[in-house]
Amino acid sequence: MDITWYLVLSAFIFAIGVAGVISRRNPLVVLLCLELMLNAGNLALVAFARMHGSEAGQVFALIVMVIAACEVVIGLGIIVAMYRNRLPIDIDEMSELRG
Amino acid sequence: MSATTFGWLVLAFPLAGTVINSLGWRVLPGRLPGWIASSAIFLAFLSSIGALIKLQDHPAEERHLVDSLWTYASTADFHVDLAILIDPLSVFMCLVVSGVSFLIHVYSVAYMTSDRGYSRYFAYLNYFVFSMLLLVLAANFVILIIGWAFVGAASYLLISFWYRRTTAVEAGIKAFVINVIGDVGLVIGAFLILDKTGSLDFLQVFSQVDQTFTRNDGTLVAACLLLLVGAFAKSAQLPLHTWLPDAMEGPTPVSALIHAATMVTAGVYLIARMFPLFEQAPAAADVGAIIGCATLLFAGTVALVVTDLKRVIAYSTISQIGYMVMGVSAAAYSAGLFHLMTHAFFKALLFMGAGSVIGAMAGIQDMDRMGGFRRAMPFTFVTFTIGALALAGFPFTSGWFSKDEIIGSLLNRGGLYAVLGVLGYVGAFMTAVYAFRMVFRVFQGEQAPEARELEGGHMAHGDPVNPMTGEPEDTDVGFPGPEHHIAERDWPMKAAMGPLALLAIVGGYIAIPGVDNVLEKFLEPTFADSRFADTHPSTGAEWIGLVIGGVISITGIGLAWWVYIREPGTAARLRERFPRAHNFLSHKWYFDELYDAVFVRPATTIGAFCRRVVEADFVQGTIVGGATGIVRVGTSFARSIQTGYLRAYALLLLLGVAGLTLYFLLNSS
Amino acid sequence: MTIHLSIVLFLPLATGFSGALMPRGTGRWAVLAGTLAVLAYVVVILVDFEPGGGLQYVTNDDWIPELGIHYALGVNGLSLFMIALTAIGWVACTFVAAFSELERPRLFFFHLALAETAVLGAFMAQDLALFIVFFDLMLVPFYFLIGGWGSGDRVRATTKFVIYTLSGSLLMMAAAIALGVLATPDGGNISFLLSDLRERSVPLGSQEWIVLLFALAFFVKAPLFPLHGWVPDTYRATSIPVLALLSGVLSKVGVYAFLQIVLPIMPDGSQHWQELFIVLAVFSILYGSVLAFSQDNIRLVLAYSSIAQLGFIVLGIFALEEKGAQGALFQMLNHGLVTVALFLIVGVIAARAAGSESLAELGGMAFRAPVLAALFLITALATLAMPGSGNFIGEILILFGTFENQLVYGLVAAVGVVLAAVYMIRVYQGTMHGPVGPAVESRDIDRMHLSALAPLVALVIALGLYPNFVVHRTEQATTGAIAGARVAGAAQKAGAQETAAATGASAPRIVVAEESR
Amino acid sequence: MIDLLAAVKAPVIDYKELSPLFALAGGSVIVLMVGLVRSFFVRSVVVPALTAVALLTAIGLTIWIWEPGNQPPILEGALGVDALSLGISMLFYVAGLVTIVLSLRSTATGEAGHGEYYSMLLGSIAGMVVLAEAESLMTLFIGFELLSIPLYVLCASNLHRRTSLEAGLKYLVVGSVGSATLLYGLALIYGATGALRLDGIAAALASDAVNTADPLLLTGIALAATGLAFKASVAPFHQWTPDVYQGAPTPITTFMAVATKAAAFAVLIRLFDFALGLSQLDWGPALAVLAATTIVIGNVGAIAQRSLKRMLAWSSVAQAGYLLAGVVVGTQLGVKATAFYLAVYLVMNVAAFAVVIARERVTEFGDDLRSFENLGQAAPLLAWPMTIAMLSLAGFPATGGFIGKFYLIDASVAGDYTWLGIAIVIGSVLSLAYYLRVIAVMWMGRYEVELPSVPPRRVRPVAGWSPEADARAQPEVLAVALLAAAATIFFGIWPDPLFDVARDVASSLPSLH
Repeated sequence: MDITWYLVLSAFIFAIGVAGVISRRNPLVVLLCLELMLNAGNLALVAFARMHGSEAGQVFALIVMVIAACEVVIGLGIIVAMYRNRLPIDIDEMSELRG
Repeated sequence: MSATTFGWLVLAFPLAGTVINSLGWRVLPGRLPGWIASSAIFLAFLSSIGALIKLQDHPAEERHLVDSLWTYASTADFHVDLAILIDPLSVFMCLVVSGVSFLIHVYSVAYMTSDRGYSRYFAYLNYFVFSMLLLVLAANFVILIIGWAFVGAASYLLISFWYRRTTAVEAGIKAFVINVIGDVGLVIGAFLILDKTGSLDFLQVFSQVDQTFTRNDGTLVAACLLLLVGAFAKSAQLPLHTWLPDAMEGPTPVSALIHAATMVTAGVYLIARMFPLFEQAPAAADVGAIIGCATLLFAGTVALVVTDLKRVIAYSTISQIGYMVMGVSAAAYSAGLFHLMTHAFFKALLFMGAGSVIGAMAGIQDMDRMGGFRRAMPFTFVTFTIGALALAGFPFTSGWFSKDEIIGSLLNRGGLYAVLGVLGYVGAFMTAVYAFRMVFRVFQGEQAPEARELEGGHMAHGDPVNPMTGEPEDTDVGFPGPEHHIAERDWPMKAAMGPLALLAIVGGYIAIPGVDNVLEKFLEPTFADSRFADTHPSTGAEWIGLVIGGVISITGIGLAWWVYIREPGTAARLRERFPRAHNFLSHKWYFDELYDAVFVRPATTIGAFCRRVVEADFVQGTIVGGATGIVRVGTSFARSIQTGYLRAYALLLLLGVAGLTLYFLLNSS
Repeated sequence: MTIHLSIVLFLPLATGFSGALMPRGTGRWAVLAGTLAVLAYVVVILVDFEPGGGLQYVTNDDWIPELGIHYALGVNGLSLFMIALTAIGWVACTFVAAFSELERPRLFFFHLALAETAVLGAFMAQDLALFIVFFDLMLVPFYFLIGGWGSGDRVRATTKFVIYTLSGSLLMMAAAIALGVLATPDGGNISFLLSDLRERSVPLGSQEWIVLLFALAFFVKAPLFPLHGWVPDTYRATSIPVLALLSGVLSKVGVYAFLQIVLPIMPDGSQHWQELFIVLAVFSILYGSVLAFSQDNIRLVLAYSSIAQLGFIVLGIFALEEKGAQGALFQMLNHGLVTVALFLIVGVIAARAAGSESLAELGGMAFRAPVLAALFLITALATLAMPGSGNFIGEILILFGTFENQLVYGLVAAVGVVLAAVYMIRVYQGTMHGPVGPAVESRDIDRMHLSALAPLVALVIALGLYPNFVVHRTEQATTGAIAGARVAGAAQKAGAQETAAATGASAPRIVVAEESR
Repeated sequence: MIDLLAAVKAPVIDYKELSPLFALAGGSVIVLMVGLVRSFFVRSVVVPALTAVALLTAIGLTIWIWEPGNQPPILEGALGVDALSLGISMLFYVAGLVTIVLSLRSTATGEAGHGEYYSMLLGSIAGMVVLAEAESLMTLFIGFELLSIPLYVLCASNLHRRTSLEAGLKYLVVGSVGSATLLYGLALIYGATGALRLDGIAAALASDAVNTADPLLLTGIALAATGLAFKASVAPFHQWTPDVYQGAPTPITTFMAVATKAAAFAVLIRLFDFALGLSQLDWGPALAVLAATTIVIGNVGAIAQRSLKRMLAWSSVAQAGYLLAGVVVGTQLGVKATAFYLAVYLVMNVAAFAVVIARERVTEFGDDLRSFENLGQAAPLLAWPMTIAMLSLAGFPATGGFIGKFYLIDASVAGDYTWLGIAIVIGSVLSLAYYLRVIAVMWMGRYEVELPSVPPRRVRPVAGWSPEADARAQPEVLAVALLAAAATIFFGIWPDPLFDVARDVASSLPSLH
């Protein structure tokens, strides 16, 4: 069967994630958008696995989910630490390092 | 000992004198340095006599002895030995140089007594004599150029001997630079000769000239002209004469020795030495003759108006050398050299006289302030007058014979040379006039205050100033005489001037037409294969020439007498009458101004331009500044995109992705 | 006896290290002793060296086989006197420095020693990469010496100096690597050994830009117009003993490399740029001279004068004619000696004028300092190539060599000789003659400087008396060095289409010249 | 039951080849556990010691299983344990050891908890090893994340320093974007070639089944390249580098600077020169342009920095550009040059960072240039390593940096990328401006650095050290600095040992010419 539409969809999801990362200032939302981007990759993987009829891609997708979870955890941890330090929960505020 | 050994000795003694005096400047007491130097030169003189005797032992055709110490430099076709050439010409020059130098050394022993740089002075003087002898003894072009440059350096050192006088310093650098110009001319000329003949040794080159070059061959003419550049720079011929009058900044004995008797005649020697080349390139020779003639007229006119005593003599030197150059260029070699010798005698004598007058005037050289020194210093008066007579070519003085021999042989060759000869007579007339202008204005006429007081004996002196600029003298370094004194009372002065006065008269009797011609016979081997070896004016013709010359000089002297003694106001009236002409002459035909405008100013302007514009704006501004500027821009760009905003980073990252992807897709399809 | 160049090469470094570890006061003497030992060893080499013996005392081991870099040292006619110059210059300057007050002396003398090793290495290296190693290594100690012990705006000056020089020499490194790669025959191993590179030939097209990059590096170092932007600042900021070495010895490394490396390996490329380089050289002569006599600071006068002098040397090299190359090499030695002497003298003068080096404030020193004046006079006259000095022989050979094929440029260059007279005499008079300058409290040269300068001046005089000592020992090397380029030139005259053939022909020719030594 | 088990076809597991990984993984677990012990001694001494033991074990095992030449992948083609991966893993281990030593007195360890800190370190190293050994896209991604995630934490481990947290967050977000991109790229490649194993991809490209101009493949390559380039901080994906390097605790910065880059280049080599080697003509020029851009951007960026850490960060960007040149040419020589330079790069950077740590712990200026003024007199033993490091980074002879650059230029010229060689040269010239400045500040007395002066930021000495205390109070840092500097000089004069390793490394990719 043709997988083009799956790819288009995954591309869309990826793009949405990108747009979110670029446009949103709330770290939590940014983390969500990162999830979107990763899962776009997952979708593509699964689709291709289906196309090639090999399960390797699906295994890959499973692993990626785990990894994505880890990333989010770390992100949340850092955000908590920021909160503890009375730092504003705003990505644009975190721009002391520059130049 | 062989002749060449004597030749080396001739060089060795003055060099030794130099070394002793320069190393012993702290220890040698009183006049000792002077006597060391003088004896060194005297020994050199004896050695030259030795060389002369030994040389005469050889058969005439073998009187070209070359001896080499070691290979100086040798690579490819460039091979030079440290070698000297002993032949009649070089021996003759050695005799004249060392002889006159000796007398002048003796004179200096007294003249420079008051100077603080006593032993430095004699070190320089010996060094000069050494260099001059090296020049005349050189057996190849490179050694010649070395000697050539050495005398230039020596004259530089002696001109700016009183080195705290700004005038002396300026004169020094002027002389040095013009001499270097001459050196460069020689070097290039030497190259052309080496390139064609493949050798730098005189004898080899001369032997090949006729095979290598056709008559008036372009390269050869060019080479000869370049040699002339060197000769003219040294001998202060047009247009490279401007340094000589300024060179009078040096102590008077120096003017006597270097800038009258010896160094300035090096050009004459060079032309004589290179005669085979010039005879193969007559075009160049004619240029030489014409410029010589032009110079003698030009210098004569200037000498008529200049009021600085030493400068008058300087211009007369320029003019007399004009005669010699004219003579040797016209193949009258022995005549030219004869005049070189006699001129050395009477010109040295004149300078010595001038020196003692200047001593009396405590450094003042302006004739307008002199007068009536006849009774104050009779000896100087007598000897100076003798010198003037010889210079004027008064009958039966040395100058009479030598000058008219040149003119005679010029007339004899006819054509262009005849014209030059006639002009020579014009020059002779002017010579007579300015010679006695000096005598009358310095020794006759109403007495200058100095003269009057000095007759009474001693006269004290105020604080000394430089007569040229009026700036106070630096008594540390010394300057011509801290106070007025009658120099001639110091015996070495008499001892030097006496013999020269004698020579100025009898020096001419070695070549009296029809009677004898010792000099020409002696020089004969050198100029044996000259084309004009046997073209001589008949004795009769020569005597006619001598008579004409005598008449001219007497009328000239008479004119001078009329202008300065009989009708004292005449000179002033003439000045009022022709102010332009007078200005033109008294500004020495504006040569200095011309060179200043043509060379000096532009050079300095270019220098300033390069410093301000090229260095600052191009090298530093454009190259350095441009590079750093570009980097600065890059830096500020890199920092400006480094905003610290996370989202901006993500954006750029994704833009990068897009760009990369785009490239791949476009590139592949 | 067998002579090991490695000993000469690393002796200074060793003494430098030991000196750095010694107690404070004594380090300098160790280094000074080291330089003296080197000088002694070099004298032995000079005596033992066989004229026309080609490359001698060869050491050749693999250093980095992976990159084809060898630790190859050797002395031939070209490097012999450059090494001598280095040894002499370092002895003189170390001596002067050792007697002067310095802060952090051990560090200073360590760098000085390191620098000597680097320079010696550059002159001895018989492997292109090794040469580059030493060529760049030189910069490190000099960066510290200028920046650490200089005066005024020293840090900017030294940074500028290093960046200028390194941007040249790094480009040269790229070019050298390209040369090595291109010269490597298929299946052959890359090698930077000069002898290998001479045998292997490189296509003309590549030769051209490679030569250009090499020239860039060497012209910056020399320096030649317009690559001399670093000169004024650096000369102003550097302390005298260091400056003497910088100007006297370092400036020769580049031009030396033309003869030792560029011309033999890339004859056609060099021939291709001959015209351009000659023009640059001539322009530098005039430009340097003109600026030299429009400067007020003595150092800068000498700085620009050495631009002019180096112009002469480059001119001689690229006349591509025996006399010219011979003269250039000889002139390197002469100019090195007189420059070292001159800068030491400048130091003495400044010490007698409250540190002032401006001609306006100086003058009239000669009376109270006659010995100083005499030394200065002799060196100054030698510098302006006064006949009777070695410089004259060098310059006359250069000019003669240039006249042979490039008469016009030669004549223009001859103007430079006159200008040299102007600016040198100007400096001499400005300091020694004329009315006493405001800043001057003149006393004569002290014993220490005298004992440093007298030998140098004596050497200058000696070279004037017997230049053939040098010429004889170097003749064959220089002839061999330019042989290839001359053949190339002839071939080019014969016709462009044969040039390729000539490349083939020229390479063996040089090899012959090499072996025949 | 039995036959059921027998029915399960488990892959062959080559424990020998995996042993270093086990050492690391095990080590990290043990360290984590021991870190729970309350005693300060145990936490601050035993834990680091155990970490070091784990790393040393890994080193030993690596040497044990060292085998040059082409090795067949293990675990069904998941990991390729060959000289390339092993050789570069060595760099990770060394970097790890160095980081341990440098961290001993760091406040970060305490704040993050010793056990966590060090086990994260080991975990990250394990990730690097996996990444270097990755023979399949899947392991590649796992390694990539296993390397990154602990680093995110470690960057933020100075929990009370705002900048540290900022660094962590930035690294995390931008990093995740990068890994997402990488993942998408890998997916596309997988889709285009139908293989996850690199050798499979290579085979597919070799066969006519896949045409190399397939947009799917090319987009995939582009995205994957981005992801890896990001980790190697290649422009224009470099922007996180300065901020993160400056914000993170300096020992971690050191670790990232040397180890992460090595890992990234290991995988770049494997992916591009091995898997995609055939389409080198397609991606070669693009990467070359990236390399050139990186060289320029990195150097000009570094010129205007006062903060040493930031300056070194920018310079590491530039160095990434140099290294990339070795990958671009896609030849044995290139691989060798890259591997060699990675090793040299490690020692010279370690030397520099060690000195920075020693200074920032005792001065109130932190890592600002000002805290290095007159270090030459104050503490020559610190000044010399810094000087040597700077000279080596600038590529002066008699240092490893010179040989490394020589090698890289050699490679690029030999690979017909002469202009890239020239770019390296120009980059080095630019770099002089800031490397020499550091030396000048240390040795040449007070002088005004013409730089945009930042508002004078008084920072608390990082380790809470008293300003009186000086380098001698932290001998281990000094020792690291001196050792690294010595190594820099040593490799500059006697590089042959490294060359042998580099040769082995390259030998594991025989497909290259």
